[in-house]
Amino acid sequence: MNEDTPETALEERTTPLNVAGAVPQIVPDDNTDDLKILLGEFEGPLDLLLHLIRQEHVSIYDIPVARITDEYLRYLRVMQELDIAVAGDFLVMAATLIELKTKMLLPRDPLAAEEEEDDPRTDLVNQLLEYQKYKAAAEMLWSRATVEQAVFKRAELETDKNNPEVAVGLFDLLKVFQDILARHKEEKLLEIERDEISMAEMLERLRNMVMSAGELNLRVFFERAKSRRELVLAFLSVLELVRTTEIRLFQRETFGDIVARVAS
Amino acid sequence: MATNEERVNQESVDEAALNEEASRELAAMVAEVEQSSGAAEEEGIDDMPLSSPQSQAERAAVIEALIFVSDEPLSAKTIAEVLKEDKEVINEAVQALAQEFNARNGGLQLREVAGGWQFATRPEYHEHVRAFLKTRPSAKLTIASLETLAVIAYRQPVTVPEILEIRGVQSPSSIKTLLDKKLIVAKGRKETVGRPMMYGTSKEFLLQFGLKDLSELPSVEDFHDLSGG
Amino acid sequence: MATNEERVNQESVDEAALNEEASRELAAMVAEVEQSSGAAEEEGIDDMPLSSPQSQAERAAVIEALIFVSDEPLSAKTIAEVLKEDKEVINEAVQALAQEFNARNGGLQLREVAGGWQFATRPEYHEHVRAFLKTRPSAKLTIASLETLAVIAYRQPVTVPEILEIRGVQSPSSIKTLLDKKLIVAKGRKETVGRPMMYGTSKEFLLQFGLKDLSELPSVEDFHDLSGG
Repeated sequence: MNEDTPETALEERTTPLNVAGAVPQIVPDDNTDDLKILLGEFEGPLDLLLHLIRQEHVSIYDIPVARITDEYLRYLRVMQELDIAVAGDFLVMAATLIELKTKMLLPRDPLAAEEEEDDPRTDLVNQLLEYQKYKAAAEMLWSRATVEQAVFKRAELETDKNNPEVAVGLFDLLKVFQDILARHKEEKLLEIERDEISMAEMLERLRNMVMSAGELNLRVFFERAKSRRELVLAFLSVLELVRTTEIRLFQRETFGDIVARVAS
Repeated sequence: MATNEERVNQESVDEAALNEEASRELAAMVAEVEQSSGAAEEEGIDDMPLSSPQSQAERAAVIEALIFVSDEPLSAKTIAEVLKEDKEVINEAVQALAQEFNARNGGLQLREVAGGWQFATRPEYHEHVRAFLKTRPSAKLTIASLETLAVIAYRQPVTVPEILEIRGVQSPSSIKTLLDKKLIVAKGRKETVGRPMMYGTSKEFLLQFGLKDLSELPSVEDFHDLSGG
Repeated sequence: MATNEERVNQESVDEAALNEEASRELAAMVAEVEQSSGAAEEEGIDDMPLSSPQSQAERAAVIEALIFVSDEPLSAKTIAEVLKEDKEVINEAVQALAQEFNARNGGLQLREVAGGWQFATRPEYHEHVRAFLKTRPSAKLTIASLETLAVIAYRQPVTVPEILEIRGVQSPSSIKTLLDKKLIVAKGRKETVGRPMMYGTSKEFLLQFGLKDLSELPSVEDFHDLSGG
């Protein structure tokens, strides 16, 4: 099933190494500009363990701990040879496995009743079974999203434009408040400085930029500001035109770019 | 939380009077501001008396029009409120309308999603629609984010440490991605050590995954060993 | 696959049967959708070869979908270009589609306006549509109201002049909106010049944002925890 996951669509590097049936990959992280190491196709230590269990054709309910631990450690060693920082969570699991391996080697307590004795692997097995469910659920979600992306809603109607509205969550509230505080600070600064562009001129600039294209990414508009003061004016002029309903704002993601459009 | 309750109740006694006073005061201020600026944030709701639809066909037609103009999925409850009709009557009418509309087998479907009804194109025709709109499918979530989302969807409300326990890896950047995409929302704090924030799925989640409601998710217990084969 | 694994899986087969059926259905839809969008992701949309609709019914369905997603009336000429078909063929197809669609006598019509085709509600139902649109903006807030709410939530109890000081903009109508929506309440007067009214968030605010009490509001630290990872 791993082979069908969307991540394989990423460009593959032909690394000669092949550990535990997986090729380590270096890919750009979606959230930062950093490169991250994709440990084969594995999202974490449980994912890697599940893969090893499948590869070794063993039952998840009766894991040969010594064998699987060796495979697991071999995998981590290769990572280290490649000079790759192995994520902490992988090391924690390595420690757990080694401890488990040791426990399995210990002679059984002759005083304990045979059936009553706890299998030291129970916790790990339960964890793996639990994780497996959510991994499958994630694949189901991926399928649903794929189908849903092929469904389109109607184009915007005149009547959608009644109000520059935003749907609000808790973190939006915090973000908005931080923005206001930042703005407030800027305004205090503003009282000291003078000259440069005026508010009226800034309003005119914004109007022109939105009108000429019908739509304007506000980041582009803000980046034109040459000073912090101009930036504040730019921000205020956006708020002003929203207030007077000359423009409307759109934001596709909570902290994504905001786009201004002419309100007709 | 008895003390909290008490405090809230206590407040509501004086609240009514205070609020009324505040409203009067504000109305005057609003009038003043509007006069000087000439612009208003018009948000008032005028209640206009409206006749209910006469026939069954008319009712279906009105419902169809309302679902179309609504910019998000429209629930039977809202339709019933607007038309001042019984919710059950409307519910049946929408179901019948959807059946009739979808039997046409046209390019559009009337479907139930995120607790409401919505017109949308059928997925079969996405290629042509995409070519016309010149859009690409938006970036998919990473497996890490999808796994995190799956845990949140089935275990909500759930905290970051609880997600870590199930996935076996830290997920902070996944959670931030999901928050940015509005797929999950904060659901208050858990009364435990450190009072961690709890997360749950949002209406946007239902929309983006084409779900009527959370109960439409297949039971997670059915996902035994699917990856085994 | 190994026999012992099969044996272990045997127990869960029955339980998962239903689920598997649903999975297969979903997989088929995914396959259909992926086939084309996968190509689009790699090659870019412009040079992607697009097949013309196969049958008359499919052509009508595609046209219906295109008109629906277009943000302005869509001419037969444009449709013909997108589908790479003869303009006359498309013209006839749209006419036929309009006839079929309008014969339903539903709440929507497919009409020709300004040289193109569009879906619109029938004028007979505009009274209901207007009534609906007026009642609609309930769950949503304008940016001005949202800002005011944020200031009140984090700085309560707070007066109108204090909010003005922080936001830098007059907020009386926003405050009135928030009062009307019962998200905030008056909290008595501040013993200072002019004895201005103080505002705070309401029980309704806690309910709408899923909070038990105000201590559950996310703090700057919560935000940094996520950004840090």
